[in-house]
Amino acid sequence: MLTPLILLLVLMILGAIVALESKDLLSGIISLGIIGFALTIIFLILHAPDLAIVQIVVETLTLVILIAAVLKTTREDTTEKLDTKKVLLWGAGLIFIVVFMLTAVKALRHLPDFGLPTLRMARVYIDQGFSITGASNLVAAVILDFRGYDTLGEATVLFTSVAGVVTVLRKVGRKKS
Amino acid sequence: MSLLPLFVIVPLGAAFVTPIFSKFWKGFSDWWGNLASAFLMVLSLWCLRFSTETIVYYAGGWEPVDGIPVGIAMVMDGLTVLMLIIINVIAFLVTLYSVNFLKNYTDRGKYYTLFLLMLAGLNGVVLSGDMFNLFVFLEIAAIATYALVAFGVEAESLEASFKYQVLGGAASITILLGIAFFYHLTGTLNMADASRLFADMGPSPAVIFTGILFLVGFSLKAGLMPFHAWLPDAYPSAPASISAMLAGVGSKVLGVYALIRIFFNVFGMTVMPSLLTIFLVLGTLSMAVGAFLALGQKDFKRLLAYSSISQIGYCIFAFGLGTPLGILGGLFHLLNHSVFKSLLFFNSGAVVYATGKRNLESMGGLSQRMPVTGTTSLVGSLSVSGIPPLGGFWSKLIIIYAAVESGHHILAGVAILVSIVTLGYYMKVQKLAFFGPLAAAYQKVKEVPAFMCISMVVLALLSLGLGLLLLPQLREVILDPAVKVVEQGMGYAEMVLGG
Amino acid sequence: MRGMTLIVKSITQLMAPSILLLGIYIVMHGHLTPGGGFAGGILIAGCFVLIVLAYGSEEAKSEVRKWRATFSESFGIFLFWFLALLGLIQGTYFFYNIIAKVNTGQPYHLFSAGIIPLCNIAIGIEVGAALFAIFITLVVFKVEENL
Amino acid sequence: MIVFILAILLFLIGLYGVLVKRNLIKIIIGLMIMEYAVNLFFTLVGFREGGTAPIFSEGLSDNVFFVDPLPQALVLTAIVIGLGTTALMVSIAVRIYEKYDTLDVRKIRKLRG
Repeated sequence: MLTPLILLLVLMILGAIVALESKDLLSGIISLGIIGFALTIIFLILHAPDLAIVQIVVETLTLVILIAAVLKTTREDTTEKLDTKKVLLWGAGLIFIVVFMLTAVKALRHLPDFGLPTLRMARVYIDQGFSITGASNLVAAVILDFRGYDTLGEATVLFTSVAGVVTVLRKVGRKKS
Repeated sequence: MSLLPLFVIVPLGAAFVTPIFSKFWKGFSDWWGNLASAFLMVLSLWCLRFSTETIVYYAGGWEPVDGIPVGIAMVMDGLTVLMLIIINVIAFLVTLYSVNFLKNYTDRGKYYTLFLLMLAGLNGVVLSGDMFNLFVFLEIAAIATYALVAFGVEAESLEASFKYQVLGGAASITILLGIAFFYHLTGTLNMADASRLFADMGPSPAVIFTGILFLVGFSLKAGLMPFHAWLPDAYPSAPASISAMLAGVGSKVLGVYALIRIFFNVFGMTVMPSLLTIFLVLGTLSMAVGAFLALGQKDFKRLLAYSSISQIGYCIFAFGLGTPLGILGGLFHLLNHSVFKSLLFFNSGAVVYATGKRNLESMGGLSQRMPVTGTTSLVGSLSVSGIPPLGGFWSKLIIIYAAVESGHHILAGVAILVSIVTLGYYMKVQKLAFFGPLAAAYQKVKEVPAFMCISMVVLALLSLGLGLLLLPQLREVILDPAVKVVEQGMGYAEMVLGG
Repeated sequence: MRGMTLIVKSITQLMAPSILLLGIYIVMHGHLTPGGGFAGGILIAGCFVLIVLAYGSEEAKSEVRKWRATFSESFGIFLFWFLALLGLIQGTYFFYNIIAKVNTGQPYHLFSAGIIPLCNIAIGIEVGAALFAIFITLVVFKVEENL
Repeated sequence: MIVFILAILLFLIGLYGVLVKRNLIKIIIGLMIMEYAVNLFFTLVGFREGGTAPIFSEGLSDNVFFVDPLPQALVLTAIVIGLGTTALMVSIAVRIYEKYDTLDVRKIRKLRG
């Protein structure tokens, strides 16, 4: 159980590095797909089938959108030269990552370990969710009944982003006076 | 109390139908947007009746089970009422201003759709008593703002919008990681419930790490000094009405309000003792550096953007003092800043509308041709620089007095110095743009249309009269309940959950 | 964007209806099995995206199609908003599951769980139309060399 | 513990992409990696050792227990929100390319500072 999880996570990390470092944007995007699909399998391992379904369709659509964008623009990554400023930036970044990691590890030590979460709000959902709402899929019960207000917000986010995309892709925004 | 969800339902519903109707009827979105925001303004003023109470509304009727909240709580207390009034009054004036201002832009329907969504997001954030719900509404407001910043779809507004999105997106994801830690730590998402748990937990490394994630995320949204990179680009590139909304309301609700609510009411001072110092440092830094960067600007709106950083610094600085007087000063300055900064952005929009220019050095003597804009901008400038008896003077006085009282003499000195610098650069604006000889190119410039003038005049009158809020009768209703909410800290849990 | 080869077109003809059907099934059974409005809606959008990709974007350029997507999107989310409002109109709470409180329906059956399946359908319409709208606006958009 | 740390490492790699990369599409990829990492972290938080998927079915034995459904619901929301942000960012990037004819951040600077 833990071993495949770690293997997939390592795959995701490698995929992330390839996605960010490849010179061809298209192969970068394909590597991003690796992360997304690996995430789908992880969701399945973690017993989250709802998430797996959503993740796999969202991932596919995101890839289509990203590829369409790259085909419309350019495939080449911008070239970067190594100079002193860059080395300094790298050094600072490395220090930041180490510090962040150490703080996170220290924080995680004081948190419940993997697989043993504290249930407080969720206790009610698991114990009574089915009998109160009548939905056998508890995730559906949570998103559309207990936390339906959030889901309205979520649908609104999508509506907003469509309105945004349509707005941004108008040919003329400001009339020349 | 079915009043609370109306603040979200009304703008959402109005936004959803706008794209359909504005296709068939060109002028529909104008009056529809104004109608919705006017209704919300009246509703928010009506809520003043309840400002001393704490009203909790559980969406879906999910009352707490065994004292543990299971649904999403909407909470309205004194602080929320104050923020609701700020949001909805400014929003109404912005929609009024937009009626004429949008003449230069295409596609009003989309503008009003996005604006109403942003309004719904901001109201939702303020009313939310649940961490994840706050995040969702924050995202609605943020995404609508990204699109509105790029509304002109010109090269520079697109660039500013992208920059804003990258930093805003990173901030959102950091906040989401913070929520994941928060949930892992407490097992709940309800703020009041979590607050109760944090009180027992004490300052463990896990709590501090969660706090840092929230601090970084919300400071990015507020545009505080080390995290301000997006702000001086986004404000000038947006249409002036949106800059006014963003500077006057957006960054305050998404940044400052969320910071206050989470750190004072949820984490509480006992858990994060060094927090006040962090607030003081961030505040002083933003205050001083923002003002000095503003001094060198030639672009009217860019100058206002840096000035915004500086003024938000004042607010955070005041909260960092931690004394009741400091909190009063901070909240009062928040209110004042919303009014005069929106006014000044409206003025800049009027100048751009009339002349098409933003560069201060190419202007001159505009007061002669645009008396309303000139006079109101003078009022706004004097208020922001803290000249008595305008609103800005009183809030700065309280902040400086509170700093002296709590023994931060050097920082009080810095605040006074920054105030003088502020006066300096606003006088520069007045001199370059509105006084002096009228440039030959502007002989034919006309005063802006009626609706723009009305909203500017209303804001100018407000900034003249805001000092009156310190009168005991008014203070009891508007400012004191809000101060009490911040001051009580973790008493918030009892107020919301009872017992 | 031009259409693809005959092989792709024929396979699309075979696949598209079944994808659409799967999407509708997932939307309808969201409260019983994994899935729901979001997953199903994206699948429905995916079906239309597939058709546009296979047959070329000339088809998608028509204003009517764009308007239809915008309209269904607004309609779907308005429906969801209205379902949320029902409780308030009835005098109870915002987002109150008015049907489930009266009659939960038979567990494990399609008609159960009150307004949850209705919400799923509304979300399905909204999400499907929204993603299709995003896709066609991006596809129709042409980068112009204007420098 | 180790899985949490790996998820946070993934988050940091995404952050590195956002801060260091100079290409608009690469920056978007970086943000998406951060997004994935947080979604993953959240789901890991909700996992319970030995639990099954939170779906009731007829004939479910009594000693079965579920993983936490709440983080799953939240991640579902977060995934959709991420899709919305990505779509908007991509369209702005396409538009910027049209205006500036490049995706290089260093060449896209009409704004000072």
